[in-house]
Amino acid sequence: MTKLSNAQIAWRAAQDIHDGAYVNLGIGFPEMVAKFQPPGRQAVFHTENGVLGFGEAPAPGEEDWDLINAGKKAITLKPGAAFFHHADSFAMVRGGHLDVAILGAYEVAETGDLANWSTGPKGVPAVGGAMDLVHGAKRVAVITDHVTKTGAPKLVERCTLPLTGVGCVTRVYTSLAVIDIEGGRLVLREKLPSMSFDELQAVTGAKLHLDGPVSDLIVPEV
Amino acid sequence: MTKLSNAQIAWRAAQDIHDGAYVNLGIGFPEMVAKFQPPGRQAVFHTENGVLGFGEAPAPGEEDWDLINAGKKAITLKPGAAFFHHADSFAMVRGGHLDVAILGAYEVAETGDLANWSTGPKGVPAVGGAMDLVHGAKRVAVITDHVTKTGAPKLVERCTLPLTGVGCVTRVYTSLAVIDIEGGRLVLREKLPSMSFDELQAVTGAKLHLDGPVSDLIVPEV
Amino acid sequence: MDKRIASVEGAVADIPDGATVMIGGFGGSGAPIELIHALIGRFLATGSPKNLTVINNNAGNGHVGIAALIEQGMVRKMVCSFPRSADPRVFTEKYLSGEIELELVPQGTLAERIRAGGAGIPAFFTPTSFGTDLAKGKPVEVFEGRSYVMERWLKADFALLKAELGDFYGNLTYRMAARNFAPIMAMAAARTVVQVSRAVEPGTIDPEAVITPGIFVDTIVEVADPAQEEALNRAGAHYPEVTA
Amino acid sequence: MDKRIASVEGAVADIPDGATVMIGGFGGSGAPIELIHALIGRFLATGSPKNLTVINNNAGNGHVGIAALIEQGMVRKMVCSFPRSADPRVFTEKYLSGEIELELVPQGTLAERIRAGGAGIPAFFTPTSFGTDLAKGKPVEVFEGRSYVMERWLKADFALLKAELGDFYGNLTYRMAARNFAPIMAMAAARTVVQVSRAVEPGTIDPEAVITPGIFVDTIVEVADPAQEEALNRAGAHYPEVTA
Repeated sequence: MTKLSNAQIAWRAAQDIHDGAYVNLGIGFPEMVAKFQPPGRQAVFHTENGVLGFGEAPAPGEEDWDLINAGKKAITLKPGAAFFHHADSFAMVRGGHLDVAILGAYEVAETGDLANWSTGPKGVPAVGGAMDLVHGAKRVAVITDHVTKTGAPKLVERCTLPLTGVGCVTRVYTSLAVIDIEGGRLVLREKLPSMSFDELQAVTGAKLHLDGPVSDLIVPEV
Repeated sequence: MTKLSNAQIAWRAAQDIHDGAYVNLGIGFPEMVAKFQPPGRQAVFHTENGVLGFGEAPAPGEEDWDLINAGKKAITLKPGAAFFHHADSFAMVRGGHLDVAILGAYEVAETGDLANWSTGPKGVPAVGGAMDLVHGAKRVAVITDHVTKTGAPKLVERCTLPLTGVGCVTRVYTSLAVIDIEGGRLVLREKLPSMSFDELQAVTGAKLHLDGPVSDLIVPEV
Repeated sequence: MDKRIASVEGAVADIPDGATVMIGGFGGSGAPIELIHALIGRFLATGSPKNLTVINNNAGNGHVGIAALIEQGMVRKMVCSFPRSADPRVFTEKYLSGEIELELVPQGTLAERIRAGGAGIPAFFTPTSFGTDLAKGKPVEVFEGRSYVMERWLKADFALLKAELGDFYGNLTYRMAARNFAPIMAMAAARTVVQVSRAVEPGTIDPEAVITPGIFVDTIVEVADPAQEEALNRAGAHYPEVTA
Repeated sequence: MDKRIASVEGAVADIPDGATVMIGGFGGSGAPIELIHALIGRFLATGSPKNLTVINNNAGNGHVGIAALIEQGMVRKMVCSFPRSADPRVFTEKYLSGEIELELVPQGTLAERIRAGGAGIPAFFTPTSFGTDLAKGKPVEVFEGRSYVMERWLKADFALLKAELGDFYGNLTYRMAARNFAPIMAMAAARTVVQVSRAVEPGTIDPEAVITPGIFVDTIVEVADPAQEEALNRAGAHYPEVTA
């Protein structure tokens, strides 16, 4: 079965970010979204450790390790950047000042619950800023493969893993579809044209609802 | 009966401020304390509206009205000054970072209760930062005439006027004496040598206790 | 991305009747006189906005700025810590006649409530005001043997602020003690409108020196050589001008 | 008034066994390596301090800084949000063997608890962690229909921080994202000790540019050309040095 690559999922998520939006991208895969801003649009990227308005990674050898993002990767500054301390940074997060936060997920429930920080009691637990981000940004979106590596659905009726937040996710961009979460239901907005509704439902762990037309999810090679 | 002038009360209070202390002086009479820092000692003065390390008033005509204190009087800066916003300013106050706050009083009770913001329900109430200061500074001291203009005691068993704070005052510098408040009792530390203990007790509205020697309150003409 | 607007009139055009408006400034330092007067100008021309709730440390001085706003009858309620000033007559008369409501808040609690509103903290505990009339009716809790009062966040529909430099993305610096409430009010309002003495290109302000990051700012309008409220009052100014 | 001390050894000499120590930095940016290593040096020479509770966003990386502190067995408990790093082995092994305790706190809650400690706010409500394992046992309250978790302030006996400029009164500036937790930790510790890359005369730092006012700082020590933890780790450094 054909599906979108991670880069293509990131590309699709980037199309919904408006010019001038304040955006926080989770560590790892979500960071890829920054590369796909549509021409003519410029988002302002926030990193929890206290920078607003940062740009791409510096060239190798040009890193300044006092200038990093939440993933501890070296970054650069764009004109109009600002530094601030951690309490101010999370005031931005918790206070609803970010337009969108994009995170990865282990599981997303039809209730909007998100599990993305812990796979269970084994090992060293680490949460970082995820629990703050899901309750702060005006819009909390998830990008993820539609199913796990073993083929199990990641969109489910109820999360089984430890929760990051309750009722916080409003849109999920997957390798197969774009799905809104509204009123405790998964509402299908876009799906790969090569796939039938029933095929998509079969790999989704909760009922998919329709509310208006479903568009084709068409993403360029990126 | 001889008594200390306001300037002399301020002088006495200033003797207890150590070098390098962070100090907030209430609007009006308490501001006078700044003039009497002993030679060789330099306190750092805080004003609630967001300045640390300010100095004397500028010469008339030299005022910059963006550089004022909590009493809205023009001030100047000393080297090493800093500006900050109101929430940070009251974090300094409430967080226990000031070494001493010196305020005026309508009444001080033997419990340490202070009434200094309202004389009752008439007129327009206004509180400013007094209620924050009395619960923040490491040491909250009052400077005041020993009695009201009509001769009534200002040191009392229980305040009758609306409270500024409960159990907050630890030392009172009056026109007649220096009195500590310890364990719900007024403990006399210094009194004018011209006055007997009984004479002082007669103009004090709560019992004066002794705990160690009472020194002579001797203040130069200032 | 460019948050500039050409005129103070445009900057205040959307404030509706009944809005809650935070206004920067402590006394005259930081008072956004031109924005306030533009709001009064709009009211004189259109009858709106009125029934405003205004949050400021004070309640106006003389007959300019917030005092003029009150004098025009545009303000239903003041939230402040110290509604007194060198010339507080405008507020005093309306307060004593029952035409304006007052919510009196200790200054540090006012600042912290505003910061909480901007930081997504709906309530917090403070020792300030415990045992006083201003704590009446508020929940009290004991932590480590000491009593604290629970206070709620304070938010606004609009903030009207004055800053020194503002870049087109809304990054701000202030001038000396005029900073006071502006950085926290910028956080706590749904829409933050700032008059800046100089609008500059992004990159002009050192990222280390930004006091209010642009994420908290919606609109900037350049007002070069802004009026200083204290100076206006010392010159006996009225807004609108009184003609003899 | 002059808060300078001559050596990092002197700066950390008073930290006792069992102390709670906030250490600035996020990953390697802002990590006060020289202060931490001076503390380890003292422990190696005297056996103290030990049984420390360390508050930092992370739990060390490689074998320098906080990781080295943990490796020496000086730390009883870590309070952090993300005890993972490029090379987290030192913490991981001690955690899994039960030799070190972990209090895991969401990053924004960690920051806000520290700020609350510095600001005299014993408790506050946050939406963060509501309904999750990290909220278990904590009071919950509903405000305007939304549920919030009550969190308590966090204070420390000492803060060890790194800054860029520091004047003799303790006014500080930072370098880029190395600012992170330092300004709030400076507020929340009974004694704040700061290594500065350059100690300057009062008046050198523009009062508008001061990030941490000196009231929050007790001791500064100049460490010119300080080590950067990330650079040390990329070079495979150990503290103390491993001799083959």
